[in-house]
Amino acid sequence: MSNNLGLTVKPVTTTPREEEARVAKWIDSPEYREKNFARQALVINPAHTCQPLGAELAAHGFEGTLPFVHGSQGCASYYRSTLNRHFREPAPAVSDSMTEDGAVFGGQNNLHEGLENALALYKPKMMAIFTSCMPEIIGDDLTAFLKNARAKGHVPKDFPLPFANTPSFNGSHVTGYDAMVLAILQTLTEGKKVEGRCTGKLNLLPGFDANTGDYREYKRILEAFDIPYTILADISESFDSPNDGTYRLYPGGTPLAEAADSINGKATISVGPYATSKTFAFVKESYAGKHVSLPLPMGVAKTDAFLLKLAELFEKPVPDVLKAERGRAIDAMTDAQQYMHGKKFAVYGDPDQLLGYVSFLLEMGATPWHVVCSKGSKKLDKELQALLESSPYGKGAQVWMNRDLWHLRSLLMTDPVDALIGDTHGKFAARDAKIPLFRFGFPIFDRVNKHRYPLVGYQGVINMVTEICNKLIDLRDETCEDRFFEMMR
Amino acid sequence: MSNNLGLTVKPVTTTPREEEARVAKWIDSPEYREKNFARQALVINPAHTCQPLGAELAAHGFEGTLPFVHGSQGCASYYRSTLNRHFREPAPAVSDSMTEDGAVFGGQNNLHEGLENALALYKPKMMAIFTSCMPEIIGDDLTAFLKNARAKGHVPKDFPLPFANTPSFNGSHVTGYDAMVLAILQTLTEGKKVEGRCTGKLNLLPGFDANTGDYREYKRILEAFDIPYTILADISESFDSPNDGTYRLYPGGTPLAEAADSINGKATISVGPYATSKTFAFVKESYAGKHVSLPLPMGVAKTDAFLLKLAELFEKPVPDVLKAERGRAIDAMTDAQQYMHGKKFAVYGDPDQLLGYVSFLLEMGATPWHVVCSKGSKKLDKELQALLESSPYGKGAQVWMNRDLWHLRSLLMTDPVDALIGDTHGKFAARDAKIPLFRFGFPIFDRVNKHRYPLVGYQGVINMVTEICNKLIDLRDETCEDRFFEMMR
Amino acid sequence: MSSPVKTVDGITKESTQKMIDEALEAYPEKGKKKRAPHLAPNDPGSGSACVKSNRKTVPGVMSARGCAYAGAKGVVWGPIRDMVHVSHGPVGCGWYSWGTRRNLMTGVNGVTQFAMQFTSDFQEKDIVYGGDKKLAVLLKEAKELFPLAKGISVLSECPVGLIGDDINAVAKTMSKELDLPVIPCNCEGFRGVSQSLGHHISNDTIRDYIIETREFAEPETPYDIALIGDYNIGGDVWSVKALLEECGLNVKATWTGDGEMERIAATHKVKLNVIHCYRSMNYMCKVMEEKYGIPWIELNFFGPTKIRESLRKLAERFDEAIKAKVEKVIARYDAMMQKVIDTYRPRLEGKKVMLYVGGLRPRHTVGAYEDLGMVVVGSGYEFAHNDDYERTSPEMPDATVIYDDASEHELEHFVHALKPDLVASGIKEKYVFQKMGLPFRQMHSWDYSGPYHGYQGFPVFARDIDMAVNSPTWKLVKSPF
Amino acid sequence: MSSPVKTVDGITKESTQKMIDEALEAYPEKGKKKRAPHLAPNDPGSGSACVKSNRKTVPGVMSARGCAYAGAKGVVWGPIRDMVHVSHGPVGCGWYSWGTRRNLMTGVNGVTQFAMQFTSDFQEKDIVYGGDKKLAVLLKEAKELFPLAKGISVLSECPVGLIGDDINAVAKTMSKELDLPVIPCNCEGFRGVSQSLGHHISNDTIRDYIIETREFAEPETPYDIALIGDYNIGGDVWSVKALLEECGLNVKATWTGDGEMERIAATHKVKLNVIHCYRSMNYMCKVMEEKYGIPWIELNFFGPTKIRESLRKLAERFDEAIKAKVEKVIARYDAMMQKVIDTYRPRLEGKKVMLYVGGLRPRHTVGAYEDLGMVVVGSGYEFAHNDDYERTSPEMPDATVIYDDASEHELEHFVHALKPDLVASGIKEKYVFQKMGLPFRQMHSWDYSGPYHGYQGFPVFARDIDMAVNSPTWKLVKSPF
Repeated sequence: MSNNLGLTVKPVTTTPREEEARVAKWIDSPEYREKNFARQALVINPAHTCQPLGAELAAHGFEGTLPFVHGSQGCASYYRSTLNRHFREPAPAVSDSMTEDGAVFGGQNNLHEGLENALALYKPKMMAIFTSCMPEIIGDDLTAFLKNARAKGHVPKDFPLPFANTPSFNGSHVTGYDAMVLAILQTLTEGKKVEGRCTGKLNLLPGFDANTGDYREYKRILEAFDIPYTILADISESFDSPNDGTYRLYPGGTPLAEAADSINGKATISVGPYATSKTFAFVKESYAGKHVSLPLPMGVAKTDAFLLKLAELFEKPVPDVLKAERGRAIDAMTDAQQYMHGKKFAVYGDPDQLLGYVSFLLEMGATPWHVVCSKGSKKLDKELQALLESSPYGKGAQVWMNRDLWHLRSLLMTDPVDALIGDTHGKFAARDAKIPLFRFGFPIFDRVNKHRYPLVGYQGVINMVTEICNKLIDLRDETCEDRFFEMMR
Repeated sequence: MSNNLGLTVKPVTTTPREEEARVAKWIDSPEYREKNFARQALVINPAHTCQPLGAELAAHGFEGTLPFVHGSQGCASYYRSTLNRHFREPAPAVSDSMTEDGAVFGGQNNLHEGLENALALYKPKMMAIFTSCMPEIIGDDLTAFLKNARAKGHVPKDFPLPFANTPSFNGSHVTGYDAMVLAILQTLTEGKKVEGRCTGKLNLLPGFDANTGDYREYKRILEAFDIPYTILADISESFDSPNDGTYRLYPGGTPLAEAADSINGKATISVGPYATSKTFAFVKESYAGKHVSLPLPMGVAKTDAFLLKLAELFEKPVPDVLKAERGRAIDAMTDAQQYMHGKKFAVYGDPDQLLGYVSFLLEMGATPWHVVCSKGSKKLDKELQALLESSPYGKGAQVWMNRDLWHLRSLLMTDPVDALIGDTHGKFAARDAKIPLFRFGFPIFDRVNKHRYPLVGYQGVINMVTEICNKLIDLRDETCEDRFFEMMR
Repeated sequence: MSSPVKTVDGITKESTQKMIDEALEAYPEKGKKKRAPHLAPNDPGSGSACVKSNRKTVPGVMSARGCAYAGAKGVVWGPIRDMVHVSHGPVGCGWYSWGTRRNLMTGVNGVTQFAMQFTSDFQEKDIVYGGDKKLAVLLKEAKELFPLAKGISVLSECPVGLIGDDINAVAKTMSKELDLPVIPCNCEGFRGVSQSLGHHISNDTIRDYIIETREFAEPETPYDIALIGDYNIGGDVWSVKALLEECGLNVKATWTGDGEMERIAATHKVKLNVIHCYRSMNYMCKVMEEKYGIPWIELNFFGPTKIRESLRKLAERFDEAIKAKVEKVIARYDAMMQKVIDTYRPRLEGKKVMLYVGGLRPRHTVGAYEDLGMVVVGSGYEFAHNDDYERTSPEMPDATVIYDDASEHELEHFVHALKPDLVASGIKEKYVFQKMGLPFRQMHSWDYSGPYHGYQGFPVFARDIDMAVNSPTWKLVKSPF
Repeated sequence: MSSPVKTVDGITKESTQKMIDEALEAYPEKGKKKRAPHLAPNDPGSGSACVKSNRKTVPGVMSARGCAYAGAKGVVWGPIRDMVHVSHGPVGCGWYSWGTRRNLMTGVNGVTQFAMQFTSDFQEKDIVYGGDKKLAVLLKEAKELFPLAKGISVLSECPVGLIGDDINAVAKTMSKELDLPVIPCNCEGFRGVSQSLGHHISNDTIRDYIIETREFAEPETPYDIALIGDYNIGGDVWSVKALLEECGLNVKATWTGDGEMERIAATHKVKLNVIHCYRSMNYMCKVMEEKYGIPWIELNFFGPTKIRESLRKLAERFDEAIKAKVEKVIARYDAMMQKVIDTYRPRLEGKKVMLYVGGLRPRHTVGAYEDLGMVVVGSGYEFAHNDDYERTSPEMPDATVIYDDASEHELEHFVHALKPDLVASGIKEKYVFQKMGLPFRQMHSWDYSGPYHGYQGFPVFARDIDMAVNSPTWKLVKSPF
């Protein structure tokens, strides 16, 4: 008998149990870890995805904006499903469904037809265009295509069509987010700068953040300060809209006029320096007012810094209500510190979030023992190292830059910790290591409402303390011998 | 050899393993359940405690108020410790340390000396006096004692000294709460009613509620409506005060002047009908304005009713922000209903809370299979029955009135459910039944921050959905075979 | 399965056409023209498909469709549990399809089962210089780190085909070097019009690289069959396999749910192929019929009515012993299923359902809803072909709307017009309709439940449908203020 | 244990007396007069107690004290694991003392171990008509529902003594009827001035009803001892028992941590009583000494220094074999303990502690803190007697403040003046001091940790003290705005 591979036909084999057991043990070993860390080409279970997903998230953050994927329709389906699953909310977006002929003739026809149809069917106020791989490889010239689209009347002349080049073979969802926000702000603010005008507002760049509660927390803080603000981009309503029996395509989002006027703001703060680096560079060079880049306000110190900066920029005292909230967060921390003190954590996630987790853990006297970023930079590495070195509880902790969750698994099996912090994708490693996974970050596919509870600000501190400590106590209650099962904890 | 019992001296015995195993099996049996339910005199693991604890909680809810136990000091220590453990907060209170001679001569001397010392040391604006067993049995006449105290100058003539008779052999912490609130309001409002005056405010009687988040939620709702209010009694700050390095004896509490003026309110709503029945009767007969008794706003329907009543009483539309919150709660429920639908719960707690749990569970399509109240009434029984009958998901559910947690254990072992809702004291029964315990109610001794997350209002709905569903998913993830361990849930 | 033509009160060809026309009004002329042939009232009498299908998606319409890669990785390859499936190209495609299809698997993760995300994570430089060398290195690494993997599939993403890499050559070389089947699958996402071409390409790849490379170790019997086109969503394969074995048959291979590469490779030795998802696997059934003379039979395992019909149809292919067993099985389970129906049918009688899914579901599940007393008032596919619609027509009531590659705009319009009690579609539609206060079930993934196939599946299906339709949460959607 | 007199920089008798006087200023004249004798600078040279104690609490001062019932139920009886302990009277007392003391127990809950809340739940009518009949009924019910219970204690709450019930008579009758020891304990909360009388009453009850009703089943040895006054908080008994057994001794009974009624009943047969908590159990040690000639020895199992001293003191009572074992044990553990000290002492050196607890802790734990390099700058008891303060004086540094039955006002004042780095007291004090940003450990209950006794305990203690003192959360208390 023959076959195309030219292989001899052999009988079906069965892996012996002992062999399975041997390899199962081996993959947990230090020896395997070494082999695993020697990988050069194969990536296994990366904790990041590609640029367009981030671009779509950003696009949803603007009023009446339809995300528009220039590329294959399958790409769009993937991004949408991911957002659906994480938020348990609709994620309306279109693509221009490029196929093989696009590869040959370019995607202009698809783009033009797509724009016209989308405009007619979904009546957006803006379409935010971003690319997936195909048009990037064949070299579609979006500037020209869009000029032609307006010229040919597919879209009205003044209809905003920001576009971002977001090939998947560059960066990650975080840089794609940055690119799209940048493109939108460039488009909307063009020609809007008015000498001498000041909106009096704060522009806040949250960066890639898929927790709608965080956005609401920023708003609550700014409202407590009585600081007028524009969040760029505001997904809080887009992905946490009420269910009142009516489906709305475009709930919430930053009003376009406000976004346009943001260039005349009093100040702009980025709280996602890694997720808005290009946007912030543009802001620095183009925007009126002050420009400040701060770390994500996660944990007490970083939240303090955020509030102090707000107070300084707007010459207002920190409001009493926030002082009281700080005190309540501290109260929660001091009351609960013993449940986390000395515990070792492994953490992974996007750069800005990672710095936040590490900062919070150190404040609680816990050690972020393995810090893994699957798409980072030397700068991030240094900043994480410095943060760890700033606390005695960072002693012995290691940063693993550009490592994936299969590396993480080896770390967990050979150098165990008490718990893991990260997104849903870490659940297999956590199970193998028999430790809990605290689902912070993106995406979360397997729990409900996680995106409704902020992790930033003092309320975020309380939420993290609550979730982590109560789960650790749950585990103690569930796993202890009868004689150690107690009423009080 | 002899001994006082006149028993023969026998060798020390050891219970054989098999005997232990046999009895362990037997206590889980239907046969045992029958014996257990035949109990007439012995109470085992009751889910309620005595009146004075409720009285102390109420007292803490007023500005500058020192709870004062007329009775044995040990009583005061017990109440305080319980509140400390539940809230992880201070609970400053004194007693007049009655001892044996008090039993002979009455407690007047202790009371007078105690009032004088407490006034000097702790400088309260009011002392709220309540009794434990001893003075009630010996028949101390508090009216006379307090008159004498003022006459002798132990306390200033106009210093408010409300008192409540709260013997432990009557009612429960819930009725003790009622008695103390009543006494305080009677004292403070005496002579304050002004014909024709209307404060324009709502008086809210929350009833015995040891969740500070609930109070904050009421406030948030009322502020959203722009309805001025007085909460009687407001423990939210007393038991959730900031930690800023300064200890304050009396943080928060309802201002005394406001409480006094509450008699001239525009309307009074009780949302704890079982926990404020005497107070509400007093309000009905003495207070200006409208008087409304509503169920605790737990679950959507009961929250709707609360908001509708507010809208009606104050002739204001339900604010958009609360409409949106309602929609978000509904969204959380529809998204997560499949994790709770058809699940059986056992629930126990105080009357007002029980009605709330049952209502919420039915709204989610879950069945409150065993509903246990260890201190209830026929009225409560009927109301629970009617609630269960109002939904197809109440079919088969049973109400167990005046049963304790040892009865509950028999129910769980012979007629199993998926989960238990109640306070910390149910944890042993839950462990034996191998089901999770959702810690709602009072007291919670073994988890952190539970009192910071409201269970009332739409936010309460989201909190309950989140906690219950995510724990049920946790359990699925933790207990399933590898082949059913999945990325998505 | 020739049932009489069903009808639905109030639905006529005219009413349906009117609804379609109204939906089309919003389109620009060109779009309208393209979309119109894909929407039609059902015409069971005609004996043919009433809509056009398998055409390019109209740009900009918010389609639910995926791509060839999705059809290859997500559908066909992903469920083969003992192979390492490399998403070859940039990081995203593999990441999105990681753990998101619920094709359950036995085995030990990372040891004998590889439900992970393997990718070559192309960077700019790989685009510029090509990825073939990187591929060779990563194949070596995979073999070293996962020594019990029975093979490696290399699933091309868009860039691979566009930059001129030759994965087939690399696979050939590395197969030999590693002494391990390395299967190249040219399933770039830009190929074809939907995930459907990915199925076809994958079938062809199995034909070219896998089938006939193994033989079963155990002796042949007349009852050897393979279960084709069942992906073990929520455990479907386990339910159906147990059922077929109870009927006396030996299920030698499952394609590809909880699949084993070597058993798939030996499937040319079975006596009958039983196919569930015709769309994604008919190609290989036809290949095996032509090349090895293996007959195939298309069955439906949703709901007792269809299962009964299917088992009898299956029994016809075997001897009296099997027929007797099948009747015994039917008798045993019919009684159990009747209890399920007695429980749920009174709660679901007359409720209307709209379906929009893929594969076999838009037609195969109709009977199961009908077992529960429900009426299917609209159905359609993301990526069907003409033969799918031909098979759908007789299952659906007369004049009900059929939609191919529906856009969200169209679905919304039909739902507003038909007011179904349940919409059964995918994750991208779920929250759209739930926001309208409409009960919804994800019917690609069984909404995190399952199995729905076989007798084990029907009680789960019935419970889930009841739970969705009758959840008291829906009554709360309308606010009293 | 006669160590040289210790001193603390900056603390003199004058400075301490000044601090005390300032604290007293807030009192009315009568209160001040009553409180003054309970507060004093330590005077180790005097050889006697420097404060008055065991007096009635001053009304209205916010004392931390409990009552006789608390001392009986919570301390002495509660830990006896195989008895049903009935809180006889209204519902509250038993409820408050249910699961709130951390006296851990082996056995199966509800089967051979009864850490539950049993109460007669007095109602108005029981007050009016008396509770004796109800008691008889509930005793029968308890026996029926808990057949493996070795006995039942009846612990009177306030009303019982006031309404003239005769629980002793009921117990006597029912003991016979049920053929089960029913032990009446007249520990009404109004008796005495603190929990201390509850201990005494309970000791007397053990003397009157329990001791000498059993004998050990196994043969006597010269190494038979009992561990007295250890309540197994967080597992203390398990730690010390293992240690004593490692030294070659047989721990025949533990009073009452993880205690068994029959072993307690047979304790009159041991050769030596080793007592840890002198306050709560010295009565029975004296009774056993007088009645059965059993010597007793008071030991301290906190921290390596005191453990070493204690073990050697203990070895003196036995033969060379035990002495040799004890030295081996000390040598083995000293090395381990040194590692603990090396880890934590650098982080804790010179840190100041204030203690306010009960039982033995205000003196016994001093050495353990000193092992960690810490200085105890104040100590006091809730319910001590003169003999406790006599024993405390030499342990505490000269001139440090000693307070008896301190009020919250006084503690706050001392803390403001002394600025300790750690306050070690009870739950009622915990959050008061934490609100001041002060590290705190609950030292009645080991703050949900433990054990702290023995060599197993010291590493836990050291870790916990470090965790409390050095938690980075304290640095966050001061707001930058």
